[in-house]
Amino acid sequence: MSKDVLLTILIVLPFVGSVIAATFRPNARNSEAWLAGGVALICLSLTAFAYPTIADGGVVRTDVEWIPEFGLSFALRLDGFAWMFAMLVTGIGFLVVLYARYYMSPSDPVPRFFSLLLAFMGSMLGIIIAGNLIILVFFWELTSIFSFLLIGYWHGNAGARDGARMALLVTGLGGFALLAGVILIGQIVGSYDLDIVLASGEAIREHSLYLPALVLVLLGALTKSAQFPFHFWLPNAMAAPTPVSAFLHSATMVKAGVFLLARLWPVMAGTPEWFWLLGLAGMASLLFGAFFAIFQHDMKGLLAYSTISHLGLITMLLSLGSPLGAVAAIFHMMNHATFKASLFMAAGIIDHETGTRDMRKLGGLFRYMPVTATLAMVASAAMAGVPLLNGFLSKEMFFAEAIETHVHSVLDTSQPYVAVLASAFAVTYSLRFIHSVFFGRKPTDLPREPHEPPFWMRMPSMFLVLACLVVGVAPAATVGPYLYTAVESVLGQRTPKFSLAVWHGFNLPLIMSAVALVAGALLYLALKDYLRHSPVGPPLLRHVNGRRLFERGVLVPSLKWAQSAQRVLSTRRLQPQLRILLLAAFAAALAPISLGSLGLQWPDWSNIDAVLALVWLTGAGCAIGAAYQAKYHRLVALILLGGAGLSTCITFAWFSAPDLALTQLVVEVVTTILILLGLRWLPKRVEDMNLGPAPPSARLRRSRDAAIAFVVGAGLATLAYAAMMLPLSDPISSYFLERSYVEGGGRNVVNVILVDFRGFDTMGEITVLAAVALTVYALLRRFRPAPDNVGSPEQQIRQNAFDEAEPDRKPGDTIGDYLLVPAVIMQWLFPVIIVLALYLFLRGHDLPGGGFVAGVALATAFILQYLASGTTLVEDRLRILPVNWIGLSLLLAATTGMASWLFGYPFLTSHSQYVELPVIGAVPAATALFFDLGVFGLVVGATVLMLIALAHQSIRKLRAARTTTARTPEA
Amino acid sequence: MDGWAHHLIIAPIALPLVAGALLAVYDERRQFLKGLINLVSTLITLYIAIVLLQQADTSATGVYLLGNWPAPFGIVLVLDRLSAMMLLLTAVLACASLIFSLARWHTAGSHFHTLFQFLLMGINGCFLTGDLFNLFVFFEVMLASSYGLLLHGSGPRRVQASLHYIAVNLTASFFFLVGVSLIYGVTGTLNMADLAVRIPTLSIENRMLFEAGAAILGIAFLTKAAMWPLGLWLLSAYPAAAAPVAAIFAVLSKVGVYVLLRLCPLLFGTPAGETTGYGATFLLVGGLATIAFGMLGVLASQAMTRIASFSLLVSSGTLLAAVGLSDAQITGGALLYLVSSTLTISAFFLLIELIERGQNPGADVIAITAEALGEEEDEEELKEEVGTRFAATPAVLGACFVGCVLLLTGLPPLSGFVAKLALLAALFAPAEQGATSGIPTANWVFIVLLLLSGLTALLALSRVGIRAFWAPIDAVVPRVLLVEFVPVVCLLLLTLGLAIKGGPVMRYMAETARAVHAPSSYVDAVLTAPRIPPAETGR
Amino acid sequence: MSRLLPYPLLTASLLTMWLLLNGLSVGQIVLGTAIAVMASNVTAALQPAKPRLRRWYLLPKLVAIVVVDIWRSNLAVAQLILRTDQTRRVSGFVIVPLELRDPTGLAILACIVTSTPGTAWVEYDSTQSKLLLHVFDLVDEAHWIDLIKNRYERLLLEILV
Amino acid sequence: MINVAELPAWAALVTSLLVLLGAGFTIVGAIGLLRLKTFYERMHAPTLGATWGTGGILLGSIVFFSVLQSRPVLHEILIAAFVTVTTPVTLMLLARTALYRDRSEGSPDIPPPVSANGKAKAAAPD
Amino acid sequence: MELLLAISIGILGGSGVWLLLRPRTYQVIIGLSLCSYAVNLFIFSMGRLRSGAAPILSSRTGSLADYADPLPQALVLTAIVIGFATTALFLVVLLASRGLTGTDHVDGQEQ
Amino acid sequence: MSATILSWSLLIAQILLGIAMAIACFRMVRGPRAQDRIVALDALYVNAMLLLLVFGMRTGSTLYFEAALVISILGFVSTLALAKFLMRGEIIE
Ligand code: NA
Ligand code: NA
Repeated sequence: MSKDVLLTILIVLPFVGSVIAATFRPNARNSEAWLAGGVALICLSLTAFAYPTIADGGVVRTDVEWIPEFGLSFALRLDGFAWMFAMLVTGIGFLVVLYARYYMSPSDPVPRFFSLLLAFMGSMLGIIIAGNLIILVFFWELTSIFSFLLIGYWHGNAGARDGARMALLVTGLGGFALLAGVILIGQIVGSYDLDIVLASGEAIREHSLYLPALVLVLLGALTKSAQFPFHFWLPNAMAAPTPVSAFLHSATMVKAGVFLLARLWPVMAGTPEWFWLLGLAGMASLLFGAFFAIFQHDMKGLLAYSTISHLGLITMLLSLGSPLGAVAAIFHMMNHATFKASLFMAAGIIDHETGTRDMRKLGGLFRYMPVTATLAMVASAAMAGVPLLNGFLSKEMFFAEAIETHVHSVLDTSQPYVAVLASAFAVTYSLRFIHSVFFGRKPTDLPREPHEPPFWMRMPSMFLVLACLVVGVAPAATVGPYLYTAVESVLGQRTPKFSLAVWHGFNLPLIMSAVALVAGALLYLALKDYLRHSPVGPPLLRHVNGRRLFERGVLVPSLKWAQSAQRVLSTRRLQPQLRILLLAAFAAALAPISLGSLGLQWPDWSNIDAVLALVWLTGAGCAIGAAYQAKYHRLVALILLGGAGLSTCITFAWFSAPDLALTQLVVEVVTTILILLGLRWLPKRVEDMNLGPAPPSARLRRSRDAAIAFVVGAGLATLAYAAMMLPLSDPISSYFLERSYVEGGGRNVVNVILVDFRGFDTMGEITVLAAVALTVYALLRRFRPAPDNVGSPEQQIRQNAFDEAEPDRKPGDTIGDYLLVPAVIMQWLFPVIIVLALYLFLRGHDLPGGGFVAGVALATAFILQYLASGTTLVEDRLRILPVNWIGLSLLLAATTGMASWLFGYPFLTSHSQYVELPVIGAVPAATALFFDLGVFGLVVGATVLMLIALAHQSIRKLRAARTTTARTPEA
Repeated sequence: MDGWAHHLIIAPIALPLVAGALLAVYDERRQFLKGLINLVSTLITLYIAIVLLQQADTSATGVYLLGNWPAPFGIVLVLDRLSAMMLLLTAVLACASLIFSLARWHTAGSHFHTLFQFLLMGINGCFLTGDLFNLFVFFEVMLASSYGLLLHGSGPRRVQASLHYIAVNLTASFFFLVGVSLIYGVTGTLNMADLAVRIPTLSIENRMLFEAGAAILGIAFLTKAAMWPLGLWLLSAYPAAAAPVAAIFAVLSKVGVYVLLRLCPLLFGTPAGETTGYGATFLLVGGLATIAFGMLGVLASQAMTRIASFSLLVSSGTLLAAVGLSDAQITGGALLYLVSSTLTISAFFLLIELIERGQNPGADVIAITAEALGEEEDEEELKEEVGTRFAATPAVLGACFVGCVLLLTGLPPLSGFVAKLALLAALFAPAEQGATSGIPTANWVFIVLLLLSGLTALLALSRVGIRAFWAPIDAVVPRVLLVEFVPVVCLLLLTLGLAIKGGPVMRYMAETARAVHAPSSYVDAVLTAPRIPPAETGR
Repeated sequence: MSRLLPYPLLTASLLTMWLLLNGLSVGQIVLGTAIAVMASNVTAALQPAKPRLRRWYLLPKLVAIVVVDIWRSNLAVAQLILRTDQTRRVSGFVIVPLELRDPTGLAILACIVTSTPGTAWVEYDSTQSKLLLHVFDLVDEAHWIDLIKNRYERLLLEILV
Repeated sequence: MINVAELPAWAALVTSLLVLLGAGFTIVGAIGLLRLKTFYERMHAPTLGATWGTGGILLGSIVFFSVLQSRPVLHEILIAAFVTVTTPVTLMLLARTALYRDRSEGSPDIPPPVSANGKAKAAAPD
Repeated sequence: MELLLAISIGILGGSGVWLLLRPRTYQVIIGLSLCSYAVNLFIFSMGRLRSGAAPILSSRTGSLADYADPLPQALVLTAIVIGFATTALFLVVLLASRGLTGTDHVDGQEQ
Repeated sequence: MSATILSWSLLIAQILLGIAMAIACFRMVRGPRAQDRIVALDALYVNAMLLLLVFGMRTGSTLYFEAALVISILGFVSTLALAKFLMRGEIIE
């Protein structure tokens, strides 16, 4: 098997396993474990198999092109450092799977668990063997997501939900920052490829964008590794199932941060920025993590703070910028993973067997589970840095580096003291972990009777403890070469000489260790009794609760503040929205005009036609009157609107647009009827005469709106005037005048534009009409009148009451007499208007008229009959089926357009010629006429449909009573 | 392009028109037939869109002279990579939301299918047309059908939202008309390519008026593109819409962006003389403000539909800011982001309905039928309690939700990550090669907002997601039909496909962006398109 | 024939209208006839009351009388309007009992009365067949009743049925 | 205005006269609308414009275009016919409406319903 | 003449805008109608003003010297139709809103 | 001479009609009752129609005839509907 295929398999296998795992039955614990364990074991073996290649500084690479536009390839790369991590991940992964088989209860939905665990393992492997920074970030983000899902595995528990969310948000923030940082690095270097990046340390450190890149990358790394001040998510993540903690919070998830720091160490370390940022974060994490760990009562809480502390140690080592520091950091990554995973497993076993993890309740468990106790004790000792265990070795290296001077500063000077203090704390919490659980009083009120777990559940922990022991006793012989390979792949030429010996002589680090051990033990003795009953958290800093801080500092404000900001910045009310829109348009129009003068010349007053001025006196009076009256006198406003429309119509005629005048007129009529049909359903509004002067706020609002209305109106007028005063050079319309008759076959150029030159616009326009009519119909089918509009209008009630009261009259006589004469005239006008409509339609191509006007006219003829005789009577006699008019007319128009395809011409190409008919002679025939027929029919259908659908609302109750099956307007 | 293939350009407009007209003729009682016609038409549109995309990618700009009148006199349709891409995006969303609606929504009111086809016609027309006034007409076709679809299902909330939506859009349409006519009144043309040619020759007075017209027009587009504070209408309209309607509406706000993306380089590109780069700063600032506002809104929202709507604002803001930066590389990234975010939000709107159906089973249905039943005996009712309770339903819903979260936050492995990456990479890249000035402040602000918007989405979505999936103790397994899952899953898979096929996709986007920013080939293609020799007329 | 031409007079009028609008030519006659026939057939669906013209030749006489009366009323009312002193004139309502009951006849009468300046058709009661008239310059009630009944109604009764 | 010069003098004078006559009646009607005191009086005023006001202008138009185009241009007759038929419809409906509204408000000087007898008059104003 | 028309456009537009900003739906619909008159006249005015030169050809071809610009007229026709349609729609929606919410306030509730 | 007379007459006629329109507008704005306004609107329609006819003569064009024709036959529909609304509170029953 070639080595690059190996990498692909390594990355793909866990995800494939994950998908398969998800499909198992909910209670398939064994097969899930077999699958997951198998996958982990295969990955472990594959990694091990690659060792010969990377042993002497070699690198295994595979490259699949992904997005060459950004120089992005799916590159995988395995070197010594990555190999070490991959071994840790797959090895501990395998052990965790084994452990989880026994840990998970049969009632847990295990497919989700193992599926997510495998996916997480794959993502972690991805980070480790990514050969491209973007790919690294890619998997980095995936670990955040899967860790979220794993922490929240028992989502019935609120703590799990909150913990998962916190972890996701904090690591997510880091991930976003890291992405930005990595892209920045990519821009500096010109490539995201890890090999190229690692070779460009100089360029990166000296670039002006180094600091932003560094800050962004550190944000990513520190959040992931739960370093101060982003550490608070880790203790809350302990709500995860213990196997998850054992895996994620010892060997993988949190290690990703320090892994990245080590990975980028050669290119980014060594600058003061690096030293200070990382050093401070590391030192704070180291010290406070250890201190807080002492005062935790939850075993996993203690381990979590211990993890923060140990990762702080690693961070601090990396911050130094010295090669030996890096060596110690890498060594401690390995050691911490082993003992911490084992300790988590022990905590899980105790939880599993006793039902609690609270160290205040536990005690004396040694006699129930001596093997587990022994294992935990050894691992704790490694955590405390007791000689002959692996933790001791890396801690000694740390002490040695701490006393070394790197950068002259307070930080550097304080390092040895802090290191000893933190180590003492570590001794204290390790002692507490062991002593309070396994020794002392026998517990009384445990949920379960404790006993040893099954062998295979103990086995993973046993294996890890054995590793701690073996490494601690004979480091050089066991882990030495692998560590060297890892270190060399990171440091390259700068790899220092280091010796992995248990005994380095009687030196300062040894003294520091001894002091820490003694001081830690003494501290524990002093605190022992206090801790048995104290509340959670250290005495003074008890209220410095990361979770509470996060909730009060991030979650609550994010909601509250955002809500109030959002309220200020937006509105659900219509008027402000329209105000903004109008002002925006005004400002937009003003912006360019303010740049210079428009060259407006003073108008020539003699040019004004007195007649048109009178017409517009009328129009303006009507418009302003309508604006004034629309609130209390709706009908008056409507009447005045008619006046304004009429002035508009005359203006069109005046300035050579007879078609527009016609159209404006017929639309005017139909609009009036439409609004009148609607008026019936609006609430009565009576001007309250007793209302005093309007309140100041209302007056202010009105003045503001009046000002907006004024400026918008004035702006519109100015634009219109300015444009009219400028000459229009060479507009495309001269083409239409030239070709309208010759090629379009019509003298009415406007009509030829509508049905031919720009027939496509008309096609869209009638579609609008169709869509609106159908919408109106659909909406009115569900129409529900307001309660005060349900009954007949007041007038009808009074008139019917009068008819009722009179002996010789019957109800309906008043309306009957009222319409007796008009109805006759209106009926006879029906055919007249039909003829008029056809006249307007047929002449449209050559003279004013056309499909639209004709259509509205015909629709008016129908409406007139409804007005004269009422809905019931008309619909008993006429079948109009307006929806069919709409559909078929639209089809006709479209078909006319498509017919030109048959002759090889584009859509809507028209053809016109004179047809010789017997007797009648030459008749102009243009295909555009068919198109116009479609327009005509559609307009009839749409107008009638809208008006009738509205009219039908009045007779709904009646109809419902009769339970007729007739369908609304088609009836 | 000869023979019938040449007419393919107009098919995305003509086909929905014919289908819509046909659908209007059939009675409401023939829902199955109507659904079938609609589905067939939409699938064919999808197929045509794919063919057109290939055509646009391989051959020169396609120009279709309607009525065989030459540009700039007649109306032209123009197919280039950008329009082809938008057509395909629309067709995909249409298929998804239509299939989704066939489970139950299409019977919630009359004429759903007709309006749906008209909406497609309107959107496609907006993407294809090369004429400013024709653009207005198609805007109106799109809007008119969208009014109907927004009202689909009726009910107080939809009606109220529609009232605002219509009022705002009518006002914006006025601006559109004023802008277009002013531009005609100054330049004497409506053809976009012809405008590009005429603008550099304008006199100073004319140019000022032209700019005023363009600015007013811009307000109309920005209202449609939902730039803050012009886009507040979206926040009440979209959450009120029925799920499949909201899903297809996801592309509506992109029409405004599309138009700006098309017109800005065309009218204010480098050869435009004094007007070069007009309004770009405004777009940039407005876009950034929109991101910030959308971000706040996402953070402040408790309801998923509102989160989706605010995400749409974030998406619009991002695109507007990208347009404002007028840089080909950024545009390339923005195009990918456009596609990705639109697919995402569409899928999210569909998904939300399924999720909420589980939280409050039947409530929605009851609300709708109550409206219906309050009135008439001949109202159609929604088929109540549609669907089967699959055991895997919660798991699939959860997985889809996670997918949406990944996309909205820009997390891997879906296309949201790639899109964000593309944008960030372009923003970090120094605009001028060899420039020592580093990254401009605007880019930094943009970058920060981009990252923060992902984070706020994560914050908000994790909140609602946990509440929806993890918190409820007695959650009911919602009744969901397979046809409702299929579109959501397909849309999400599509985003995965976009990520996996990132290379070719990004190449297409980059080519598109290059062409958009160098519109001379567009202009040449339109203005030199030959008309087919007219036959002898009878005169 | 009556199925094709349910209202021959209407059809003829429509054809006249068509020709007035389009001018006289063979083609227009053919087209106009077709349209007029079509329009009157559509109208038939509405089932309007069919007026029976017995002495249709009296129609021109009626038209002549009306035109002249309107002319005279125009002058009279114009004078009244322009007169500076408006208080001298009294206007008021008059009730006119009618024998005419045919809706078409009533419609024609209403048009005549209302078109004539100075008189306005205000209210008609079908049960008692009474008309309420408003008169601009009401000097003598009987004069107006006489005018309506003898000058117009009688002629109309003669023409119709 | 291009064609006006081609018109023979007699026709020009006749047209002028007719048009001014029509416009005169119309403006008098308008003055009536302005000056008269009650609705029922004002209602009579526009009929001046609708009858001989329209008639004068239509006749003027017939003369003008018939002479100008040397052929009978009679389509104005249609307008006359339509106005004669449609204007009364509005006016009589409005008059009846006004009567109803005045009665229901109990305005003075308004005749009782034609058909009303004593009891109903007191009970319902209309 | 241009000034007169411009002022008219301004008055129509201003009245319409004032009504658009009012709280009652009916005011808004009247405002929309007035605005659409203003906008239609605005579009129309972009073809410049010509009296007695309707673009109806009396010979085979014509030119802008003899006829008014037909294009804005065609645009106005389209705009009138679309304006009519949207007015109708807005009316029905406001009626539905009034029916469902019980108020004719644009926001569906009294402020 | 006769041409001058004619064009002056036409102009005067138009001005008179314009004044008539303005008066009608005054009545529409002033009221006092809705019926007054509707009568005025009806008068306004008639005046507008006459104005168009005279305008046609002034420009020697018959193109405005249709607009006048349409006013004469359809203009009353809206005033009729307004009147019926006042009387019945509803225009189509
Ligand atoms: Na009775
Ligand atoms: Na009269």
